[in-house]
Amino acid sequence: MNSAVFEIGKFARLTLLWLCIIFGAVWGVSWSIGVLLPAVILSQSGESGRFWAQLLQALVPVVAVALFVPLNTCYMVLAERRLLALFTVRKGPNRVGPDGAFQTVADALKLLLKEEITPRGADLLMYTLAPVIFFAPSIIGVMPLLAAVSGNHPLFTPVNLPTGVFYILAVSSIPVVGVVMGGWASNNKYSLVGALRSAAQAISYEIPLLLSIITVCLLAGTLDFVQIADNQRGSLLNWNILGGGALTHLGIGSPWWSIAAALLLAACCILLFALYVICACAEVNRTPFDLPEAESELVSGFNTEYSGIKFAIFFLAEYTNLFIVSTFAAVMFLGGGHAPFPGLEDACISGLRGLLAAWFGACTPFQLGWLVNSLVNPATVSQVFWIIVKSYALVWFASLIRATLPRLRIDQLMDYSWKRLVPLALILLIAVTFLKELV
Amino acid sequence: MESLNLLTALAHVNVEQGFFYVLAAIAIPLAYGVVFDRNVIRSGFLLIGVFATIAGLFFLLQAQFLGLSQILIYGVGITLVIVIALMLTNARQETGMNPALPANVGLASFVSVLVFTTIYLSLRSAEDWPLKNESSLSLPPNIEMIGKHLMTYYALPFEFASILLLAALVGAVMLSKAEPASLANAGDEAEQAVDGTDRV
Amino acid sequence: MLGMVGRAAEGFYQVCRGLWTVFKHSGRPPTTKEFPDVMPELPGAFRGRLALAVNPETGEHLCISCRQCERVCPDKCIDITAHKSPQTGKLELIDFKIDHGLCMFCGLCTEVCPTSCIINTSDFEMSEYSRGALIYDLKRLTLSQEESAYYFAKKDLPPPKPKAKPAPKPEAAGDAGESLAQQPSDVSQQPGPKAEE
Amino acid sequence: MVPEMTEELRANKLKTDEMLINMGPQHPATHGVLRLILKLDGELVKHCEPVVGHLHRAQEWQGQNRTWFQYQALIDRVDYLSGMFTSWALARAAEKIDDVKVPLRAEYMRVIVAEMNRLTSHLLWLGTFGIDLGAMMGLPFYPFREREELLDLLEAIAGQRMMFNYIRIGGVQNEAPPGWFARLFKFTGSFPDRIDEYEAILSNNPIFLKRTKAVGILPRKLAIDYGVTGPTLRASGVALDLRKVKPYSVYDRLDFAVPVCNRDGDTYDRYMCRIIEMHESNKIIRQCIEQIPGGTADVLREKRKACSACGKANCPHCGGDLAIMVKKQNAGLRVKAGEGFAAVESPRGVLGCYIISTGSDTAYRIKWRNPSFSNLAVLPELLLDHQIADIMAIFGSIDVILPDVDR
Repeated sequence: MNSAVFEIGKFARLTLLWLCIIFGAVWGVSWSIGVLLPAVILSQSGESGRFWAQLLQALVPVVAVALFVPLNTCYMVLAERRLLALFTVRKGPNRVGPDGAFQTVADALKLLLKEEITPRGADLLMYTLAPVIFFAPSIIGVMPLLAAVSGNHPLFTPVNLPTGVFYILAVSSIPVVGVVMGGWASNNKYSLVGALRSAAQAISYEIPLLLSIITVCLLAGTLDFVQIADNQRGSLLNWNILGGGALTHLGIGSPWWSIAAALLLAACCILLFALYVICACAEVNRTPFDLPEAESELVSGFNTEYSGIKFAIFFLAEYTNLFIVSTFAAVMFLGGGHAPFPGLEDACISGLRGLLAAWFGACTPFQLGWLVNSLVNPATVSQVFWIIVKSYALVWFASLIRATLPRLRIDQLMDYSWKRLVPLALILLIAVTFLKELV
Repeated sequence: MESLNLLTALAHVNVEQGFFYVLAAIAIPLAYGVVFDRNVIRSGFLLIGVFATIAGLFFLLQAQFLGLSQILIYGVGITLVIVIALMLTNARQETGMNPALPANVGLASFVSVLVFTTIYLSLRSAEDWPLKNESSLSLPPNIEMIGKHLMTYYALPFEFASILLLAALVGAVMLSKAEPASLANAGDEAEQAVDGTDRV
Repeated sequence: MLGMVGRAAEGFYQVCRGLWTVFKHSGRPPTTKEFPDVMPELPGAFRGRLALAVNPETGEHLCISCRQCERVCPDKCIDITAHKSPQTGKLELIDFKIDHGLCMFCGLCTEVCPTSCIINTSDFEMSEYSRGALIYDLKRLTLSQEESAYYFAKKDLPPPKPKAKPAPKPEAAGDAGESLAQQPSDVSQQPGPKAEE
Repeated sequence: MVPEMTEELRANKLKTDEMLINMGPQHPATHGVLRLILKLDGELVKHCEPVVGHLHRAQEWQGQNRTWFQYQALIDRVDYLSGMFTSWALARAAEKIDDVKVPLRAEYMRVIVAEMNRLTSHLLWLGTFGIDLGAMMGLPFYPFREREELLDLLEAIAGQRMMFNYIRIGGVQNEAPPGWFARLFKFTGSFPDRIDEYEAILSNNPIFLKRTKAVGILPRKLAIDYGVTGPTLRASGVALDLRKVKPYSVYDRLDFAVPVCNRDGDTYDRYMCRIIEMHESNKIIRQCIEQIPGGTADVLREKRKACSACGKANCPHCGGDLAIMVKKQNAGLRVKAGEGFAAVESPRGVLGCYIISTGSDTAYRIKWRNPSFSNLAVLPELLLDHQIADIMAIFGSIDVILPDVDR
């Protein structure tokens, strides 16, 4: 028993280490090119440097994403492997670095150094383009999430689109083109079948996914990430998964139909969340729906022929997509960066503020205090913390699903989507619209 | 897109124009590729590229919703279906044939020139394209605007479009459900002509 | 409709049950054996690398060159060189070669060995860079006294008779000498079940 | 459902191109080196041709060129997941020709190790079946954990984990080491709970049910026509289990049930059959440990210490039962002239061995009846009009070991 606890402790330690690396690096870099460097430029060259300062600031989201995506993938792959090891009573990778913390870095390096093989008869242009097309959306898809994750921090406000939700949905539909392209271009029948499956799957699961997201948007009344997250401020009861505040409006004297409607709305929203999780799993090809690369049937599906850096890119994009989908769910359903209990968030913020004051407040001159303040904003830190907890919890849940469930067959998959999920999504859409008015 | 705005404001140069030419420079070769590539599936993929660049043009015009819909529906959904349909047909037979008979070429070029001229003339006739100045469209939350217009001013075309789509769906179902006997026979002959090739 | 909802609920419950069962396992100690750090506890019967034991007490070689193992080996991976000593007229072992690249570790040679000389040790890490290095000669095969004592104890073998060597030797040597003619019928003096002519 | 869809497609003459796919010999899910030439219509299998022989090692021919003693060591490799059974079939055939009466204790030992081996085989099958169905990570490891314990036990008694070379003509190779029976008994106590855990993950999982129910239906008559045996046959409703039908060894003294489904078996029935069989094997092992003459090895050792003259065949103190082999074997082992056939119920079905002996130290002719070969033969019939994904489910469910097919 002790050794099991020990293993869980190791996993927690790894997670902590990697989160520090990821967010430390991203935050440090974005702060230095978004705040520090512009400040230096402005103080040096005055008005003429304004253009460069603003250009640098505008570049912050890009750099942040470019840093975040590979680092995050490194952690996610490692976490998945360690978690799967935990679930399957093994130990997982524990050789490279402390407790195997840098196993994925080593793996990535290995993949980069491997020979790239182009199969004979492959369409070289398409074959090369496919990983790019697969990967690009996951990079640009992360961007609007940055604003939501950081609590609309000034540095990331430029990427907070008023149509953020729609943007992500549109962008997340692109990778399937890469899959079909790669599958067709690699001149391998397994790849081709995988690609065709992927296309069919993506097209069918996009519909219930869209419908479920639209329902949430209706509930929230906006397509803006930051606003959706802000609407769920307060407590657990305000989260969209429980009807977006329908339960909090109830008082002692509410009429019975209002109470019933609120409870029903909450139930509908929980179903909606389940629907979203299922469709998201299908959208990012996670286990019960990992038909495009069904290993036991199609060798490795659409990426059978890929090797080296191209395969690495597929891999990177797949995990980034998983992260996007999880964060999306955290923002849409699980209250974004807000704590589940009312007091908790304030406690977090004031605690952090006290800590900062204790460390830097007393002994620093004004300039340094300003820097620190702009570096660590307690509200932002708390926001980032909660949203990260939620999205990684969802990622871990995906690992649990992967450890348990077998794979559906393609016709069952389509059946399930068109005959079960789409009607359910439509019913929920109508139900939520009506119930929302009733409450 | 807002960051793009920011850059525009900063640079004091017409970035939009630059981007327009870049996108056009990508789109036109891709479009030529769609027409001239001998590999049908490949030209299908190129079509996706064309749609994507056109979506980029929409973004330049501050029509976010249109651009995103373009990607979502045309770029991915419809074209992918086309590509898959092409994959299921016998591509080798297509590439084996020689469509470039002089008569075909003449007819095709005649039709294309005709179509191009028509479109060009119709575009020319409108002297001022009031895209940038129409404030209602250039406002950032233009989805709301589009929704309102669709439900009020353009309600009738919207309904027509939906009926058309419905009809298309029903037609597709009917087509795949039962083929007339004559068509089925024609299909038989076509199959006999095709060798049993295993390469798609 | 109601049935469908019921089935969906049932399916959901079963999926959750499976997920919970898997999740429970995260609290169980891992079964991984970290091999190079933690050596496995191998049973006495384990058939690893072949080796020649010596008498744990006196240190003299136990092999009597009877060639039983050489004959029984299905892979023919054992090669014994012996000659008749001119002084005593007994067989003397010159070299004993086992090609471990060919050996399939069936353990038959250890079963037929009359003096428990050839044994399967618990050693299984024997990778080499060349096939030639897998051919072990007499020197590499012979165990030290301590190792022999360890394996005799571990495998629960009858301890070799210390100075009874001259007594069985003429008999065994004679047996081996005849068997050099490769007549299987010679060996059948230790008959299998109902061996008959 | 799939078949109706194809009917409809055929009736409507919707044209699609057929695709020829070579599944294997190097494919992650063909369990070795089977090659399936598949003609696909979309994802539907229209024609399937298994190509076997990639692993042919002339095991029958080798029997004619190796002495009996040597051949016993080789024959484990035919069905590498259940080596005990191939050894046992060979031993029984040879014993039949030779009129050897195997000591009772040895018979019990044989049943114990064979049932353990059946468990390891079924456990491995369960894990790989999970992989075939796409449960890539979780399920495969749990059965392997239990299999590991069993293999450790088998290693302790036989010396190796897969190539046991333990069951010999005339008995078994050696006595169990001290504490072995206690360990085994402890394992059998906790094992049913473990099986329940696998069932909690799979048996009622809606996805699993969808993937297996009404997939790959093997009608009773077809199964009999093709000579399918083992759990695959019993899942189709034929109660053929040599342990029950023609009890050999000591199976007639043991109380166990043979799971038989009373309908045309689908993939799920075959799965269920094996799961129940694991329970039954567990029961058999427990009974054997309780019934074994002379008691467990530790008890036996004490007895032998007390009785100084137990070298005799009929010792009055410890009884003749305690012998584990008729006679110590050696290179000159011979079998009487004659011919004989003996079969055992291996995890995959009826495993038979036919021997012609001329009385020398090698066999004149050896012929094996391998269950996997016959079971594989029915695969094309089962796969027809199923999807690519079902190939793996069906192929996994009939549990074929390729070396057993090719010998």
